[in-house]
Amino acid sequence: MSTPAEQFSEREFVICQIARLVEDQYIYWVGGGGEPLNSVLLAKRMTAPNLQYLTEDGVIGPEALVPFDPLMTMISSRANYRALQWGTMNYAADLAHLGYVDYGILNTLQVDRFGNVNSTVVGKYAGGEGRRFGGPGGADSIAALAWRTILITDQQKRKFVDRVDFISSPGFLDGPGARERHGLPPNTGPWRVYTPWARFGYDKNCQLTLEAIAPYVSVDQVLGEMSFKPVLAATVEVMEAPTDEELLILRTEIDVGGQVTDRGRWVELKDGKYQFAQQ
Amino acid sequence: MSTPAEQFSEREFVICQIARLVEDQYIYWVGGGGEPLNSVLLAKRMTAPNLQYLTEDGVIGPEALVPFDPLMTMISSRANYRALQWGTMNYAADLAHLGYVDYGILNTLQVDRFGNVNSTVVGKYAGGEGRRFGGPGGADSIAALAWRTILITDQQKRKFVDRVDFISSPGFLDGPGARERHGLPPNTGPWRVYTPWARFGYDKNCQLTLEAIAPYVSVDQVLGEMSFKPVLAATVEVMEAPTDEELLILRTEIDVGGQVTDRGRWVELKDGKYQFAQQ
Amino acid sequence: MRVIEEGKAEFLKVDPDGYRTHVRDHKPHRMVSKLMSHKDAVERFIRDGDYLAYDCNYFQRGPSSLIREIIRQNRKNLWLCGKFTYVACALLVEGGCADRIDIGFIGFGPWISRAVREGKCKIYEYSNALMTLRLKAGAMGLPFLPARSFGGTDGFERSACKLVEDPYTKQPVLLVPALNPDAAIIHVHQADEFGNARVFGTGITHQECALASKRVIVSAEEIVSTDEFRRDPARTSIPHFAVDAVVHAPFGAFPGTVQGYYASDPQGVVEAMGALYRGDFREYLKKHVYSVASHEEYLDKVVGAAKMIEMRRRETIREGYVS
Amino acid sequence: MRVIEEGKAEFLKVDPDGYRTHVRDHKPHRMVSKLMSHKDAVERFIRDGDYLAYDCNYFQRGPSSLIREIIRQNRKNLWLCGKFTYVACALLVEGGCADRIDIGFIGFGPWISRAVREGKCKIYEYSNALMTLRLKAGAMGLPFLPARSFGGTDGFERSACKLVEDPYTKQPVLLVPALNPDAAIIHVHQADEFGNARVFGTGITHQECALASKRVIVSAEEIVSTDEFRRDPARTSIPHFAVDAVVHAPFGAFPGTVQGYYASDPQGVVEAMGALYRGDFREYLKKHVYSVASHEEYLDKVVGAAKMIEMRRRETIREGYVS
Repeated sequence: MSTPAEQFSEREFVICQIARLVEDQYIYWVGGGGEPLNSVLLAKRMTAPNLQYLTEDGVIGPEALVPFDPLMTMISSRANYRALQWGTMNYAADLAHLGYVDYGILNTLQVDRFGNVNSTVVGKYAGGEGRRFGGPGGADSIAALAWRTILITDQQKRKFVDRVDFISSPGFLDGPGARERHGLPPNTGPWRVYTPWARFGYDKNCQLTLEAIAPYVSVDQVLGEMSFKPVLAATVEVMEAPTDEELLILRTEIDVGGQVTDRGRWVELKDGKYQFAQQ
Repeated sequence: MSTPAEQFSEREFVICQIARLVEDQYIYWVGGGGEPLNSVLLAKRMTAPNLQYLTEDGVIGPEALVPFDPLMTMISSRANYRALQWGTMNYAADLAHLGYVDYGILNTLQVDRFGNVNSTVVGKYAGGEGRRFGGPGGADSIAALAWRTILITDQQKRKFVDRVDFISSPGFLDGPGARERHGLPPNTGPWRVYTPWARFGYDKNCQLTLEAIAPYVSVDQVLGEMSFKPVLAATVEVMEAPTDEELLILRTEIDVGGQVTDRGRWVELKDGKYQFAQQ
Repeated sequence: MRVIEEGKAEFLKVDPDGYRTHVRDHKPHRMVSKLMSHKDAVERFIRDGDYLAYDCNYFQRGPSSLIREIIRQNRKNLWLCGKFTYVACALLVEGGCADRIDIGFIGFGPWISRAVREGKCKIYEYSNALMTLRLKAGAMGLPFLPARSFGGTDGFERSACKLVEDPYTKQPVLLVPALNPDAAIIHVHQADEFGNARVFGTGITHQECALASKRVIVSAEEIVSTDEFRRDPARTSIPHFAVDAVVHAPFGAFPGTVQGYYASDPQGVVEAMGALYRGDFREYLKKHVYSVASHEEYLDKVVGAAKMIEMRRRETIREGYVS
Repeated sequence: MRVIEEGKAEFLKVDPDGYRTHVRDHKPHRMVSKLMSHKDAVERFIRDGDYLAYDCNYFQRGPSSLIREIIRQNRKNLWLCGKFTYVACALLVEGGCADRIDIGFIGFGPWISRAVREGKCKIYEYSNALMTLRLKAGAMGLPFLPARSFGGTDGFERSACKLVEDPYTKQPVLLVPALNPDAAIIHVHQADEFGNARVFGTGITHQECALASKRVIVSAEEIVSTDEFRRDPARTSIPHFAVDAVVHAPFGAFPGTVQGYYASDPQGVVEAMGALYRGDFREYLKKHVYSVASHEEYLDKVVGAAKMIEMRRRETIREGYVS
């Protein structure tokens, strides 16, 4: 069952990578739905049955019944099923202030080298010239208060930029010490950034560092889809493909119907090498 | 039934006086137990069936089952029976901050001309020379946040003083404007002071004013039991004695066993005049 | 306590004393019946220019029927508390009712870029949790609360938050200004005629909204007796004295879900989200707001019995949603 | 934000960052069984010199059995959170365990005047609600909270409160420092082995105490399964990760009441209050603490089955005290 899969989508790849990081002894605050939730749900079924997560509506440690109806990722009976505790948004924020949130997992529209997240406006803010988005939502609290934040974005120049057009949720802001100067708790911040092609971390100077790539791309391909050059780790690893078991559970128990994963390009194993499938 | 009673205690007199002030459309925060609670319970049975009160433990609008076991005036099933809502102490304080508490009713150990209340130390604070008492408890919140505070004390020189030895809960502090200067909400403060012998109010200069006396004492007797001279109202009224009906309910339904009222001197009607009974 | 840095945005005046006075003079401390129709509640308690907070949203136990009634009555110049919301802000702005939003998160699309560009709508920047914290400050009768997020963001200067030096730790800490909306609309599972209300399951800020807002309309799936509340006082989410109007609104959250009572109507959700993404609400508003005179007519003519039955059938989980 | 005036009292250091680090490194985020005896719980989690908070009090759903165990184990130099309490502070001071009290309200009598005069006990002045607000600040991970009481009192200068100029209204407003006790003991109706806990009825600060304190011992009348909590998550008062030890303590509040479970023992209450008024706890401590080695032995030898049955019989009200 745990043999490497022969076919999977880029999204499935990311979810499986993150799920492999998730552990029983930590508490996660996940953005409702999408890759963040699917990652912890996959881990809960694979390796971390007692894993606890919370969402913005103050649900603590639910045993969610997936799939959900469209958008029903919070304040719904299936998402909040058999929780340990039901609270409210301020309660979730209290727990994050207190340091109970070990990891936050966030999907991002635009992210920069310091892990600053933009979900407000792409382009110029003033005069409404730019394209307006939804705002930080719960991401600001997660990015500010979780001990470690895992960010997810697409491997695209316009989404992975040197400086976001607008800091909606804080990464390292403009570098070491900046978070503390602005009242955010110390020793917090972005920890990993995942794209369908690569995994990044941060060095002690808060510089984005390419740590690993997907088996179906090269380092140059990754750098080609960034609008700045990250630090390169001494050795850039190659991440392992999803296993059949991971994909089976993901497809049959979690993302049934492919609401989350049925996007992005498909990858297939051909002549012993992973490559993008021809559409 | 509502004929004036021929015999009652000083405590019963005070409870009946305050009960007559209590109205359906107001919300009361009462110190747990004693005269404050008995006053609202009597009013609830006499004239204000829908009256709502709260106590420090965040109980809202209970239908208390009296009598209580000794000290069981809060966090007990009989005191909190059939409430509209159960909360906690911080919730009670929130409601008081918000201005929902129209009246607070407090028993006091020592009170002064500005309605400042001492429940901390009688005598000198420093070095523990004075006699130490329990502290403000919930009285500080009531005295600071209720719109109007009704104080109850004994008619004794040492309890009714010019300046309390220690301000545990704020009256008008040192006069007009002082509460606001110290961060307390405007237009709040002591409203009436009741003793077994008299009712006091405040003039616009926050000066204690003798408004009415009990039918069994004279103005001079009252002044004789104060360590300062209050302002005298243009006409000092004589308060009406408790009625048989009030006393029947008080004695049979509320203070059964006389835990609260079986103290103080007894008053009887003799030759058409109320006077202290000979013990 | 030094102010290090402060946001420059316009914000609803912080006035805890004024709110206290309102509570004393205008909140119904006495238990009086407040049952009334959607129409009467909105006519009496929602006014042009109000700062309006709605709890949850159009899809999740939100006061959707009251939002439709507000648009139907053509309120103007509302200032919205735009937290944790998908289409409600869009409906109110596109419906011509609102021109300012404090944003935590809103469902975006062409409508909002257009509204901002054309100056039809002013935006002030916060986060979901900061907006709920502002309401909590308002619900505690306090002028502000501290928080440890949002500092250093580009939203900060477009908010009314302040970064101050904490007099205890000497470290920088954020302050958010209390929010006491002029009006709030809240949808609940159960209420009595006096306004005592119960929400089952998780929530966003129903209790804070009710305690922080000057005028409060509660819409309820079920009207129950006060004895129900007295039987289980721990379940009371909102006390009657915070509430000005009680509206019986079965399926009031349509097309959304009321957890434990009925599931959402996916088709209805997709229809609203479609309008959001297209940036054209004319058809949606025509069909779901203007084509009917009342929520009752809406359920009868637009929603229909079959859909209501189906939504109830699809909500199979009851655990935790009863007293 | 100008500091107008500040209290001069010693206070437990305000350190939200330190508390966060403690939560990360020492609070059991994973669900692990924490069931243990009174003896083990106090040995492991209550230390000499701790700042100790106990919720409610010796007579009302308080952790009376844990208080007796702390005295039995002869802890020293505790700093007590003395809010809404009658005899617990007296027992701990007279038992030689505590020498500092932050006072909201304590049962007074000769003991406290003597303790202060002899320098056996230092006192700092607050009110009940200010102490619960300090715990709330600690439970929100914040350094302080504003309040609108206590200013102008003589307690103010003997507290660690500050009067500051509110940067929003420019009016004076009080700040209370957050309180994060080293240890808290809380008695509840039900808990599971992991520390998820339920309190029925009203309370003082059980949730705040649990979330604000570094080491938390929960004693419970009943140990129930985690499924019980998952069946009705709205009833969970305290989440497991805030709790370090779970002690099964039937009649743990004796001689006090646990609302809905058993009434108080008036004779036991009067016995303790008598010691308080006389100012002599030697007999009381001998009989109720030192004469036995454990709570189980206490129930068996000192309380006795007949009294336990009588206390249950006298508690006739069940409404609202079940899930």
